[in-house]
Amino acid sequence: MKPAFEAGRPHGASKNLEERLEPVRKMLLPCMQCGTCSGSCPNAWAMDFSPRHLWRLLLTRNGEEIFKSRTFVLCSTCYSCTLRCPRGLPLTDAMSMLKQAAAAENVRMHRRSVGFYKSFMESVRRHGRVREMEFMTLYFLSMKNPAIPLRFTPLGMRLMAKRKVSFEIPSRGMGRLDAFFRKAKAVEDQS
Amino acid sequence: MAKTSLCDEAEQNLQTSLASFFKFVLAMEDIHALLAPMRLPANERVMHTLVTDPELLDPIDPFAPSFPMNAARLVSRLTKRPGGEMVAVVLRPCEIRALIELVKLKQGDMENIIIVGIDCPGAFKNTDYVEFAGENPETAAERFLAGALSGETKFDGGVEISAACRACTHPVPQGADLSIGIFGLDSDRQFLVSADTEKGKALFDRLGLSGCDVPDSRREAIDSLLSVRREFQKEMMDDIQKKTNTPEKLATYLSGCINCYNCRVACPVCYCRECVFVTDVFDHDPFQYLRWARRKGMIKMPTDTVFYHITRMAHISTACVGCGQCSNACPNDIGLSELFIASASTSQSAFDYEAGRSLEEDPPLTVFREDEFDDVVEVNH
Amino acid sequence: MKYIYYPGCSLEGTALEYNISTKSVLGALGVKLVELDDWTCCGATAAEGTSHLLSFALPARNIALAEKMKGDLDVLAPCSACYLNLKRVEREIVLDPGLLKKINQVLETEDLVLKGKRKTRHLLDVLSSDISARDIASAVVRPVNGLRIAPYYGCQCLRPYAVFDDPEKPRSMEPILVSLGASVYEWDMGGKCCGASLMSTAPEAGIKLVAGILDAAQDADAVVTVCPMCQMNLEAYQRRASKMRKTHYAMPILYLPQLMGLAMGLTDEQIRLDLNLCVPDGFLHKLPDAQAV
Amino acid sequence: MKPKIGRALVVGGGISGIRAALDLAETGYGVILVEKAPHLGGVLSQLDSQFPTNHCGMCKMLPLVERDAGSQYCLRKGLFHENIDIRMSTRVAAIEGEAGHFTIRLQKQPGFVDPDTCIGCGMCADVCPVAVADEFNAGLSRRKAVYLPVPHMTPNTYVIDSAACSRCGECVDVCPTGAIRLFRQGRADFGVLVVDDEYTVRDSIKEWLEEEGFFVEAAASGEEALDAMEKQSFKMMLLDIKMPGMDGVAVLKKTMENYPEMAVVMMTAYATVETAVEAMKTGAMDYLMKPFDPEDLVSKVIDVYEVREASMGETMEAGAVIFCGGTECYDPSTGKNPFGYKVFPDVLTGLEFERLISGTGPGGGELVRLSDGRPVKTIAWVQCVGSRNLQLDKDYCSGICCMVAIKEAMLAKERGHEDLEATIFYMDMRTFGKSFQRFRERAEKDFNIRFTRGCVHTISADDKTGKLMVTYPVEDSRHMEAAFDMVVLSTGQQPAGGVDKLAEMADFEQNPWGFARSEPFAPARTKRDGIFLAGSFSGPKDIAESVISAGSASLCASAAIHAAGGGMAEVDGDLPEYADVSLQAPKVRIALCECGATLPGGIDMERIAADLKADPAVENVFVIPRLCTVEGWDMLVEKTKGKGYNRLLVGACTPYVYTRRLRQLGEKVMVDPALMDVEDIRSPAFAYADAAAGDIEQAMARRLKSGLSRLREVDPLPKQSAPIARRALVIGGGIAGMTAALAIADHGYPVDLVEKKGELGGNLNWLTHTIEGYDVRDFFDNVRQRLEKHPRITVYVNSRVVSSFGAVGNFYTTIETSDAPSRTLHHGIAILATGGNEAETTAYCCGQSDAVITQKVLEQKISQKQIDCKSIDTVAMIQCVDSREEPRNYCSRVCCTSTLKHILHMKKKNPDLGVYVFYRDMMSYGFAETWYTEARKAGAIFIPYTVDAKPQVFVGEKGDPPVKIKAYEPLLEADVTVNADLLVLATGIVPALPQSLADAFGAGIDADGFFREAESKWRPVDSLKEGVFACGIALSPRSVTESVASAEAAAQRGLRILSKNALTSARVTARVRHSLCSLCERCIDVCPYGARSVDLDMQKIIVNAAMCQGCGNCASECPNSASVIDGFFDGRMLDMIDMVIE
Repeated sequence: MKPAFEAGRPHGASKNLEERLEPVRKMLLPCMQCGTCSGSCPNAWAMDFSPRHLWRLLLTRNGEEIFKSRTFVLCSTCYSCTLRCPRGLPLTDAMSMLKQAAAAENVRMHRRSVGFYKSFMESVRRHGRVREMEFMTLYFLSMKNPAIPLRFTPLGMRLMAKRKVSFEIPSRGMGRLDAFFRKAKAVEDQS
Repeated sequence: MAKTSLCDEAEQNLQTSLASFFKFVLAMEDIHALLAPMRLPANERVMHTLVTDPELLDPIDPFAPSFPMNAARLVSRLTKRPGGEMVAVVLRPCEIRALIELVKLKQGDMENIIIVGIDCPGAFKNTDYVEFAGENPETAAERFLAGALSGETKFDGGVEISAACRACTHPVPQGADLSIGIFGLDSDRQFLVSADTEKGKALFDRLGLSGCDVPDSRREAIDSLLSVRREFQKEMMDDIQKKTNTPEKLATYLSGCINCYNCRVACPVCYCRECVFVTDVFDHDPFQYLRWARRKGMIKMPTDTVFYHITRMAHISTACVGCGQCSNACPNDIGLSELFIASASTSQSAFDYEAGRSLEEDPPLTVFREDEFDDVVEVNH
Repeated sequence: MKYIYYPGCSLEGTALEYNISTKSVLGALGVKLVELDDWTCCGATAAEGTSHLLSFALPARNIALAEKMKGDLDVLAPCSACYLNLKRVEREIVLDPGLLKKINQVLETEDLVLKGKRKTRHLLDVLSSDISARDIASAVVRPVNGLRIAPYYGCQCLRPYAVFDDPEKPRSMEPILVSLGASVYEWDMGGKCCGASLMSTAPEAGIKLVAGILDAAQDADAVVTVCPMCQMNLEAYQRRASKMRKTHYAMPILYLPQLMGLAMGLTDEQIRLDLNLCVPDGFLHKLPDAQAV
Repeated sequence: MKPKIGRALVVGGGISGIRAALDLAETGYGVILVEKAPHLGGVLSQLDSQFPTNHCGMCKMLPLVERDAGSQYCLRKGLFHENIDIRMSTRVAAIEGEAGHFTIRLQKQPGFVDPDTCIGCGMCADVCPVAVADEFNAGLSRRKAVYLPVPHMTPNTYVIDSAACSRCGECVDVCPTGAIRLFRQGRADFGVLVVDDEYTVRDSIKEWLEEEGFFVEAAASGEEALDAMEKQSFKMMLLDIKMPGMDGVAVLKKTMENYPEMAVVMMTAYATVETAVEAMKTGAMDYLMKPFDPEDLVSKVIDVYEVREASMGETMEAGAVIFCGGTECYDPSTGKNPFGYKVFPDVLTGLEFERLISGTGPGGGELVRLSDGRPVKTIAWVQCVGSRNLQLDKDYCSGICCMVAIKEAMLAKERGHEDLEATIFYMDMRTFGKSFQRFRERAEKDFNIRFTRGCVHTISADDKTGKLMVTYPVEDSRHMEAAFDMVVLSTGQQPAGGVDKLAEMADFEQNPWGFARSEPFAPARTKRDGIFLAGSFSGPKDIAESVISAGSASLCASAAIHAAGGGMAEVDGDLPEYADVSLQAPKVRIALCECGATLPGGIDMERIAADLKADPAVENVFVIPRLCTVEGWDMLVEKTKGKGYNRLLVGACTPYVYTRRLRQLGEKVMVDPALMDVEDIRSPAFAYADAAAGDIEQAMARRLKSGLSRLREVDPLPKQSAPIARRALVIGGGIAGMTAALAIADHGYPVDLVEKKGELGGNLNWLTHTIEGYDVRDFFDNVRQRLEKHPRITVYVNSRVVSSFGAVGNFYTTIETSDAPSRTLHHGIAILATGGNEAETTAYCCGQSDAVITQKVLEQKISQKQIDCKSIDTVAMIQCVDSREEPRNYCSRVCCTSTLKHILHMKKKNPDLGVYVFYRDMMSYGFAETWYTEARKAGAIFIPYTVDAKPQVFVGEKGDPPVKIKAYEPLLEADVTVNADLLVLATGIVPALPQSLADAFGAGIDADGFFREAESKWRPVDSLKEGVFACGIALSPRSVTESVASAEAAAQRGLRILSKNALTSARVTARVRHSLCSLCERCIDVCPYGARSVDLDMQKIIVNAAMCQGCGNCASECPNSASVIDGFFDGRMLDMIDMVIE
């Protein structure tokens, strides 16, 4: 079998991603590989690596493998793992940090979820509050995949029928929270 | 591998042949005395005799069906404390086994003895032997072997080999340095000498005996004898079980006991210097007897008879070799050997122990094993 | 009793009926709500997926607004995602003063300062702790006797912060349901995940969770929930779940205040069952009014 | 006996408290043993079986010297020792003063049942209407408000649970001996004054309290109140603060001046709370806020009343204090409770499980599901519940749970359903103690217990089968679900509740994990001189460790008392001289207690008396109406003053109640208490309660006659004693030996210390720091200097023991010193402290390359600065090299901690250093777990391996990395390769105790070459042969601090003996009647204490009476009673049996 890693020489994902992984790795150092996270995760069955396996990859600096997997994308932030982790590790936060890293570095295979979150935030930036229909439209646009919108259409129609959402063409221009978002980015980049 | 030699002197009978052999043995420079059953000059009774002059060995008669006492006790006396001189002792298998038990109990020592074991076809009770020997004690052995080696147990005058002997499954000596074998041979003249221990083999060589193979007939004869004995032993034990399986039946069985303690004196493995039953423990106040009598309205005197036998059973059943001397000694003909052989068989098998089998096995009650008799002890359950 | 009301985006959109019924029921129970002026989105789960700081700054903005208001009022959030985001700020800034500093740097753009003096409360917390089942029972005029209701809590009002209920085996809704006359449907899915945004980002995974919950609720008359995301997932994807499992789910998924409104005799306009996507006739027939007819 | 010079206070009556108390008592100190619960024994009173024997064995702690001073029966039943004053249901309220001279204030909780009068008949519990959960059975069963705290205590007296008791008084009415006082009767004498200006308030309070039986007066103003107090005496006042005229505070001040004993409770409205708080500084006892609930107010008054009337404060002096407060079990129902404890009935804690399978448990020991009563066929144990849990702020390992779980699984296999399956889910199986690894393997191989590595995370119920579904990860990151009938949670240990308060009161510190903090290298010491720690109070410990720590603490306490001028007790003289009656025929006087009128009707004591008189040994019989009263006792004293008899038999109730009092009686009437006895005639009276009076009388007479037989045969000869050499020999000059030598010498006894090498110190010569960062060298220098200066210690270096003979009290040992003639030392005790060394190895290419070294070499290189951590990139470490598999199948306990120590050191020097540790189970027990976490936090990667698939090591050629390690990584399901600059091997410890040395002292050696203790749990530093002890690594692998503890414990064991001028044999010892003896020597074989030998010259069996413990093995082995136990002579035993079955 090919070694999973060879310690003592560089390996892992691109430098940027590795840098982004570092704080997550540091956060999870106390992990003792008990697997409570995997066992508590409602979506572990759909993941290519279990959460425990993912953390092990992270700790052994196998970043490349991590971003090749969909494990962190499948986190539905139910906090079961965080609740149960005997080491008290903020595992849901760690998953989010991986999502953030993927978003920041635009990792291609995760563009669906990244696109989803980004579209949502875009809507928030523009209006202060999310407009669900606008956000969905942005999301479909970001995916550039005509197959995806179809999946939402019947539901969208039903919601519109109940007047719960209204169809809006996304508008460009100054957003309600532009300054807020810019500042957040600036502060975040600083540290 | 044992060394074996067949002694077969055409002109001599077994008796004379044996006498010559033992004279030869006693003539050895490093053997200073011989203890063996001999016909006594006065009345020709066969008793163990300590001989230092080889010329006096003619009346040696180890195969006489007489078993007045278990000679292990005699060997104990000879070896309990250092004696310095080497004695050859002629013993029946049950005597050897009793001796081994006594040595384990520090009541004897093997260092200065050469054990010469003999094949044992059995013996009569003391009174029966006197009857059988009658006017011709010198031919008693010959007459006896003629029948016994062909499987007879009953003899002229209605005398019978003792029950203990008939139930004995150790007719061939174990643990002897030299063994004299007669099973499966021409009993008129032949006997087989074999050496099983280092000590025995050295003597064997110095005696200049020539080697030979053990004849097949011997193995067959022993096997057939054993199968008869085992069957009898089983019947005997079943019978005793039926007769004594309740406290009441046991009391009835032992009701003839008069506290003479002959059985314990005769018993080779009852080694206490003084029996607890003759100490102050059982020296009751007169008030006590009356109190007992009052409690039940009557009480058999002497008291403590069943207790005595049960205590003896508890003390010696792991060491009992089944020699039958207890029955032999009982003035009131209580079948003690049957009872003791049966109880010994049970207790020895419970500890996976066999009295007299080996010097290496510690007496079961001196060995503590945490995991034994869990079901009886029920520790912590 | 008085609270600062933070409805959150969903309650203005897909969860409109939750918004309406919450206000009506609390009103009927004598609770005053003051809606937070100029509130903005809490960031939902999306902010976390993109920017760590934003995921704190967005909810913090709303808390800072609330801090400007008079009185010592708690912030009431009916939406579990909003609740958690606000709660997180409340808890984390205590542990990490550096974070508070950064948040306040961002809040400067809005002329706001976060002090961390407000407590955020979930609607269910307020209903079960402040109001209590006893008071609710006394407001019930048309008990929904005979209805077997499966209480569904979702994740974010329970975890990671165990504030008012057992995060593994929640029970806080049960006394309320009983006070309404309903019987509690025994199941152990009340605190399990509905899939949340996986329904959008990885529907093949999310739909299994939805179907699992619907399966477990099979013998209940309705599922009651306190989270817009859960409600949406369980309600809107029943068709797809049916297709996947080759079955036909038709389970009404009501917001808790909707069921309360029914029992308390509120009007249709105050409850807006018509906004729910799935309220089968069979369920309506079991309601006390229908029984009376 | 002379009053004891020194006295110590032991706080906590669990195993370590009992051990510490006994150690001190045996050494001759007085001990006050205080326990807050109503019974002794701590958690062990609930646990029947202990690993590794799976039996109890607590009795092995019973005193071995001066045995007659204490009880000699099951310690779980109770503890008696002349020198120990036991105070149950008592707390320590204050400790003032300094080491050697502490003033202690004790507070005893109200006792409603008089333990001296209660006869444990249980009639009170039968009528008690209140039932609550029984803590003895871990809540699995119910008990009454009046109850037996532990069913197997002796004497077993009832107590009342004050919180549960409704004070209905039913029990008071039925108690046959009038032992119960609810203090209701006294309420009418307890005057309460209610002072309030509002009529309705004072009137309603008056009414409520009068209903409860109190005497109440009301006053409308302060002036009225003061008047009332002049006229009448009150015990308590309820005083309103805000009153016109003289206000409450003014009244309080006046009252405190004139009646300082008055209990004043202020009554206040919300607005004046602050005043009320102020008032408490003036002397008010408490305050109540208006409006109040009548129940609160009434119970407050009852509390005050009961505390005043029934509880007693007491002030005592003590030279030292030992805290042995133990721990608490983590309660898994608190917090997030992911295992559904108390949700699913079949999820139990370990303690509950042990109660369930106990014969005294709720179901009589039957192993059934609590949910439906069906038999249990599958059980899972879940480890680390409430331990090793950062989320619960428990970053420590409880240390004992792994072994406890294995034991429980074995018990389940033994006692449960025949095809019961047991599975233990664990992360690291911490078998770090002596023999633990083999115990685990026995569980696996002989008991077929399954060990599954994996942390259980979810337990749910399957409604159809009623089973519990347990979900856990398997190593290749898949998840398995398995069904079990029962799940046992191995709950961890946590600091006992109230540690913080005790710490504040006694001024000791707590460590970061909340336990009491001990000083570096001094595990029993706190920062306050004279205050010591024992048992798990300072951190989780198993029994053996607790016993050792108790020994260590008692040593320290003894030293503190000694240093402050309190000497070791001298027990000479002053004993009452009783007349020698050995030549007189037994004449027994009998006293019969009629037990008031409570015996079943128709029993005629005179008839029994007449029956007894028929025995010629009976001198006289008289009847006493009620012995438990003062009058009754006086009557007994009166009636036993006359001459004409030489033995006394008392027929009364529970005999244990009287043991102590008989001694007093003996001194008064000058009859040796050893010739007195009490026979319980009350139990038969009730056992046969339905029978005819005549039959009951006979049953009582039978008991008395049996007692009569016993007494008649008592040997009246005085005890023998033999002088001893009050000097110690310590073999081995490592830290253990040095500590032991100092400890003994500090008590004034000379010590000879023999070291085979040319210098002292042993392993301290190369150790530099502990993992905590304490400096070993400073410590070593300190000890060495003290030792070398000590006037009572003689050090022999380059010396060895050639031979030794003798027995406790008098050993003669010959030692040989290089370049000097050999000499023989005469000493009373011997301590073997021969230590051990790091094992050598050739495994994993060790010796083939400089890049492969052992942990010891690494430590040396680090301390000699031969390693530059910054110049290397990667370090690999392999644990358990040649260890924990045959032939060296034991854990060396210290290696994992040293590994962690070195990792942290190197990571500190070079945070980027890659560290890879290949391990089987990380044995970071106790607080070392924190360092394990720290090592992970520092970035070390831990990779588990199994014995079947050990890592492969390749030593590099030129150009290659110096050493390459290949291994399988189970979590990544792949092989990994570590290219390292350095590979460090943890090879473990091998002992250095030569067989010949052990043989010379009659000590045993175990399969691995370590000292064989008399009993691994209860006598961990003793040899079976009295007077020979061991400590340090000679016992088993241990750290420096642990070695210190064991050395102090061994010294303490030795001091018990050295503190005596002579060793007095106990009354119950073996003797040989030489005239009967056949010299078969079977008795020598069966004597477990090596107390027998054969004198070949004299042809006699010799018994060393000081070593003999009177166990009776020899007597039962001896066929003709040549060997007898004094006091248990055959004739007497037969006679007693005979009397009982009459």
